[in-house]
Amino acid sequence: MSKPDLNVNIGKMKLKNPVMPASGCFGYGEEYASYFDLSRLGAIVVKGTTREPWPGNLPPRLAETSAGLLNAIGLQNPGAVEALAKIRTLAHYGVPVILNVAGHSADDYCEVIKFFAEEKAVEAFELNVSCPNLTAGGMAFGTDPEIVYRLTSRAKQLTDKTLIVKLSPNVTDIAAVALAAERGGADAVSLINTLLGMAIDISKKEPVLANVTGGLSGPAVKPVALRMVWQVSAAVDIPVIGMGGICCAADALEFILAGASAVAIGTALFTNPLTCLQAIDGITAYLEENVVATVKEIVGLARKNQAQKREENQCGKS
Amino acid sequence: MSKPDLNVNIGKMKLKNPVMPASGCFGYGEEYASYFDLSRLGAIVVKGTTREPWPGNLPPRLAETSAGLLNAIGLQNPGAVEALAKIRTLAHYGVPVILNVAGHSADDYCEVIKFFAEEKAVEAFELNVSCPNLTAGGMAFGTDPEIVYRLTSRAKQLTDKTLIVKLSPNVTDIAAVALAAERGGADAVSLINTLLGMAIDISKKEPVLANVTGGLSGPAVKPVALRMVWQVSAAVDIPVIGMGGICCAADALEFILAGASAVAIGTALFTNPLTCLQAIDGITAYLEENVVATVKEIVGLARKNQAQKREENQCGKS
Amino acid sequence: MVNYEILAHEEVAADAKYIVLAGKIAAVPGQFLQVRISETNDPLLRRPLSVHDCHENSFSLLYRIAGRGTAMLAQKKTGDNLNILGPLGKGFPHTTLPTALLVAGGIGVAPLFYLARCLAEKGKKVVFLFGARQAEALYRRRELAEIVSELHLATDNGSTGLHGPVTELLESFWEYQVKFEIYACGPALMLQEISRLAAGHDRDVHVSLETQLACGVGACLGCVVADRTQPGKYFRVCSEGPVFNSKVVF
Amino acid sequence: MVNYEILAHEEVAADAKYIVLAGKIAAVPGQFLQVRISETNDPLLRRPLSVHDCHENSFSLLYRIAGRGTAMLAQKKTGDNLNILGPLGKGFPHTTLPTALLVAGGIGVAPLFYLARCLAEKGKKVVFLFGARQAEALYRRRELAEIVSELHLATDNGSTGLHGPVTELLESFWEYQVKFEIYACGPALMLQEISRLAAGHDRDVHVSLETQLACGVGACLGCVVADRTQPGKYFRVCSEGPVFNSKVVF
Ligand SMILES: Cc1cc2nc3c(=O)[nH]c(=O)nc-3n(C[C@H](O)[C@H](O)[C@H](O)COP(=O)(O)OP(=O)(O)OC[C@H]3O[C@@H](n4cnc5c(N)ncnc54)[C@H](O)[C@@H]3O)c2cc1C
Ligand SMILES: Cc1cc2nc3c(=O)[nH]c(=O)nc-3n(C[C@H](O)[C@H](O)[C@H](O)COP(=O)(O)OP(=O)(O)OC[C@H]3O[C@@H](n4cnc5c(N)ncnc54)[C@H](O)[C@@H]3O)c2cc1C
Ligand SMILES: Cc1cc2nc3c(=O)[nH]c(=O)nc-3n(C[C@H](O)[C@H](O)[C@H](O)COP(=O)(O)O)c2cc1C
Ligand SMILES: Cc1cc2nc3c(=O)[nH]c(=O)nc-3n(C[C@H](O)[C@H](O)[C@H](O)COP(=O)(O)O)c2cc1C
Ligand code: FES
Ligand code: FES
Repeated sequence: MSKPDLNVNIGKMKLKNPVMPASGCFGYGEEYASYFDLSRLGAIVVKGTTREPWPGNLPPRLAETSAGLLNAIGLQNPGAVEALAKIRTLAHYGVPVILNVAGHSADDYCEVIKFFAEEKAVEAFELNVSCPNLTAGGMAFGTDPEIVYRLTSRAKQLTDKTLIVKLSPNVTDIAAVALAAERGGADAVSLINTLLGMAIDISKKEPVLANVTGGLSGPAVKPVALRMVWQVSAAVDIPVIGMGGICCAADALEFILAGASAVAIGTALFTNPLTCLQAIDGITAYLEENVVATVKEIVGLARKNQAQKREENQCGKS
Repeated sequence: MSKPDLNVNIGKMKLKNPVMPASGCFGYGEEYASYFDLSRLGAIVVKGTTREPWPGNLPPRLAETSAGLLNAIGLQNPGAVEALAKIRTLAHYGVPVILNVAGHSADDYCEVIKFFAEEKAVEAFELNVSCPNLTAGGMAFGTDPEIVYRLTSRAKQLTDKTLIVKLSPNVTDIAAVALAAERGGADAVSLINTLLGMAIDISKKEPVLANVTGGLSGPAVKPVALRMVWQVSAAVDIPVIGMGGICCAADALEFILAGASAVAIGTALFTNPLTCLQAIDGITAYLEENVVATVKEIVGLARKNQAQKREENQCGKS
Repeated sequence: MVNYEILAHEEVAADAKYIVLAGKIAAVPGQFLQVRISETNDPLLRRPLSVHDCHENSFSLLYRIAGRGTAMLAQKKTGDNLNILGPLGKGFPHTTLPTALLVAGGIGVAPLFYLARCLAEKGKKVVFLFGARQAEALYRRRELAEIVSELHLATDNGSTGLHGPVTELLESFWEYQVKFEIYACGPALMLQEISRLAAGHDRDVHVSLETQLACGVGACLGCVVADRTQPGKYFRVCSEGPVFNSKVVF
Repeated sequence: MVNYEILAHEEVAADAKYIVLAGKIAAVPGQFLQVRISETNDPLLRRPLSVHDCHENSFSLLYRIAGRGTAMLAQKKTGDNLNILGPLGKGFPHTTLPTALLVAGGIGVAPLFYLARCLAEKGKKVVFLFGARQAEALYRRRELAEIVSELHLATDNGSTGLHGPVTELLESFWEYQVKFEIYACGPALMLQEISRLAAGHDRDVHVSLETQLACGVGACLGCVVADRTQPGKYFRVCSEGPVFNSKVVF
């Protein structure tokens, strides 16, 4: 048998495998370049980037929780000009670069897209409308489907590149937000960003994070992320990039079986920088064991099996 | 110094300490009675109870996750008549019993309240409008402030007992739902119920739970629960009962410092049935170490400290 | 909830270990213990393991390394403590009959070993049918041979005993003249098959079931199996079981 | 990411341990290692520990049991493996001066021990000021005494050396005739005080800082401290530090 085919398409991007690092956990690639061969990645997603440099939040910015991590980085980034220089150095890896786009307002996002629109080094934009450490009028940007729809449509008009909208899990109905992004012209949605959480230092009797609240990531959130990928992939027709707590190939496969066409790995990199590579190898091994020729065949397979089972049960009952 | 005073009031209830088991994790008390002296508890919260017996969901109903537990029990319970018999046997512990009330419709809830309204063995009702394993019109009951407001008002008219509304964390704005409950006449709110999650069995290629999705509880959810207690206790004037992942006194104290007047412990009991007692002892020790006379003094203390710090920073800046 | 010191911890096969703990527990055969694997929150839940044997001042467990929790358990060393909740659940029911037929599949031998010893000590004739994939998974069969009256083996690959499923060993016993009680523990499919065969001969079997547990004491309603005699009713495996009459669960 | 075998693991005080690992690492003094505590997801993050000493075929760590992670580390036994990422960060800068003053507070001795050895081996005069709450927390002071030119001790409770803070020991040195480099590691408040005193004499100090880390390699921007010379700018402790010039961080 020949090696399983791990190719997936996200919008106009052709990825040689469905595994990428998650935004904000991989900088602009430079820090992890000495740990493994970045050319093996399906894509590289860089840090949330704004037009001008952003300082980020006051420290402390991190708190460890049970199987999770709270962060309140506040989108510290060097701004579009310096980011571009860093991204250009990634070109020789031959891996599509996805630019995570951030801002305070719709105009902010559009500025970033305009800046990179003609830039070959960037293949796709991921609109981060879901950073829990920023607020727009009291509530995070990405919680209102209408705002997400409008921002996506505006962004779509500015670029022919692949447009991904990154969804917030801090909502009642994530499928509704995903549908709004799709309607606005998104080529894909990615989820989940972090869950809004906090921690309190009982000896100091105050919040651990200077920002009070932070975003929860890591294995703790995996069940919630997986449920949302399941819901969203049932609702939209565009591809879903799944993430939230993936630590190994088995976790990645749960997301793919739930309906994700590709996956991103964030927090797990901090414990094991090789997680992406191990996930790629593990997915390959799984496809071989299950005699499946292409990873595309198992995208959403758990849903199909579940639907079939339900039908059988229904028949049995009637 | 005399022993710290652990008394708290929730509506008309006077609790001798702020620690209780969480609904659904303690049955009707009988199973844990042989493990410790139930009379030491601040209150006993019994399983979600409906007017008629409910069978619950098909198994498998459980899946373990990283520092968390997914359950899809589906509110299996013996119905009001048998529940009452069980609750009466708890009377001799001299601990207030809180009845967790469940149903498919507003009428269902009202039926249960009417049934127990004159029953001395029950001191309070906790309206479980947040079970993620049940849906009313596609979306869980407790996600719509208006529905919560109406249900609370109706329930309030049926009983003089303390009325608690248990909130769902699967919402964009939990404070809005809490305010709706308060407006409807709730004496307290309790939170969080479980986060909607799922798990997939990659060898069977289907969801682990027969119900597909389940409710996530345990230490994994603590940061989210704590953040919601912080937000809700800032928004409402009624007491907040905090829960979600509490495993020890330090965890319980985080919730109290965030603004909870009392706390409930669920999943941790499965690993350590003595968690409630150890939390009571640990809170007592903490108050002694910090030379605080009553637990009431530290309710929301982290918020006060935080507000003060912010003010100082503001002054420094201007 | 008591800490017990590990007196011995031995490999019985590449994928299974036998652990002896210091202390006295009042367990009947078929009961289980909720074993805490880690003091951290991962894994969060205790792991249920059957009482494998009981002595004056010690007791033992036999477990297969099935996943992460049991793999971590396998790392524990002599002298370490194991935190245990139990004994829990209802054990195998007593029998007034002089003969008992015990059927184990693989690690299903764990609770049946203790049952065999207790029945033998009461002077019953214990016929033990033991099947597994291969000889290595006929865990502790030598120690078992010393306890029981008859030991019949079967393996899927024919490496020891009958080449075939343990259920084939059963066939000759339906014609048996004396009455006997049947107890079984093993994979769900094996139990189902035995129950089906037994039902064909109008017999029932005391089967010990495994489901995913959380509390282990009957409080959470997570571990249930359907009551086949009453639609919409469930049994809690942890507290109403783990031993059930095959007729009510299959 | 490499597994290193534990060759020795000793208590140096009730709350601190010293661990020797087999293997070669190319670390300069002041660099640290990200140590994996558990193979499970709790605790999730690695724990940063400084390189305490380096030999031909081994290296060592010295750590205080500060919480859950270090308490779990303390359970590891000789022969166990420790999974390590690193060496990471920038170490202490070299000095062209012939004399170095090293100031440690409690467990702050961890990275300064290796620095002291390297400086001594280069023929520098190493004056070591070591303060702690009580004598017991002057970890490995006997081994240190064999390396340095001068060792001055101070304890908060007066149980050994000067009765008072280590910063008091500093005072006499400002009048010193020869020029010297200053390196310090210890509690934040101590470092701040030393920096303040040094600034008063127009001197700067190379301080090694501790913050909560996640990635340890500069990718997550979680571990930052403010750059006092540029408002709104931050340094990453893990990759731009952990050693900084006191003037830019205090
Ligand atoms: C009452 C009872 C008594 C038991 N007695 C024994 C015994 O004496 N010896 C023994 O080796 N095993 C026994 N088991 C099974 C044992 O509890 C599981 O093998 C163990 O919990 C698996 O934990 P793990 O972390 O190693 O595997 P996990 O990583 O949790 O899971 C590995 C695999 O086992 C499955 N699994 C997890 N928990 C259970 C469970 N409770 N029951 C069945 N499958 C499960 C998972 O779905 C998965 O497929 C018993 C189970 C019950 C309910
Ligand atoms: C670059 C660097 C080098 C270090 N070198 C050493 C060393 O050689 N020896 C040594 O004993 N310690 C060293 N530390 C500190 C050590 O990393 C922490 O004590 C350890 O991570 C605490 O983990 P824990 O799980 O035991 O405690 P936790 O339970 O995580 O926390 C216990 C207490 O320590 C605090 N804490 C947690 N992590 C850190 C941290 N990274 N820095 C400061 N405080 C923290 C917590 O806020 C809490 O108050 C170093 C830290 C850094 C950043
Ligand atoms: C330290 C940190 C920084 C992050 N920064 C960003 C960011 O800049 N933009 C973004 O869209 N998501 C950001 N995220 C969210 C991650 O990309 C990812 O959605 C989330 O962490 C869940 O995945 P994980 O559990 O694998 O980490 C950040 C997460 C972490 C932990
Ligand atoms: C097995 C199980 C059953 C539950 N049943 C109920 C219930 O009947 N009614 C209810 O309001 N909450 C129920 N809950 C939610 C808990 O009361 C609690 O809100 C939640 O588990 C978070 O707390 P914990 O992390 O301490 O478990 C249940 C939780 C679990 C784990
Ligand atoms: S495991 Fe909780 S009822 Fe059986
Ligand atoms: S710990 Fe991630 S940047 Fe320093």
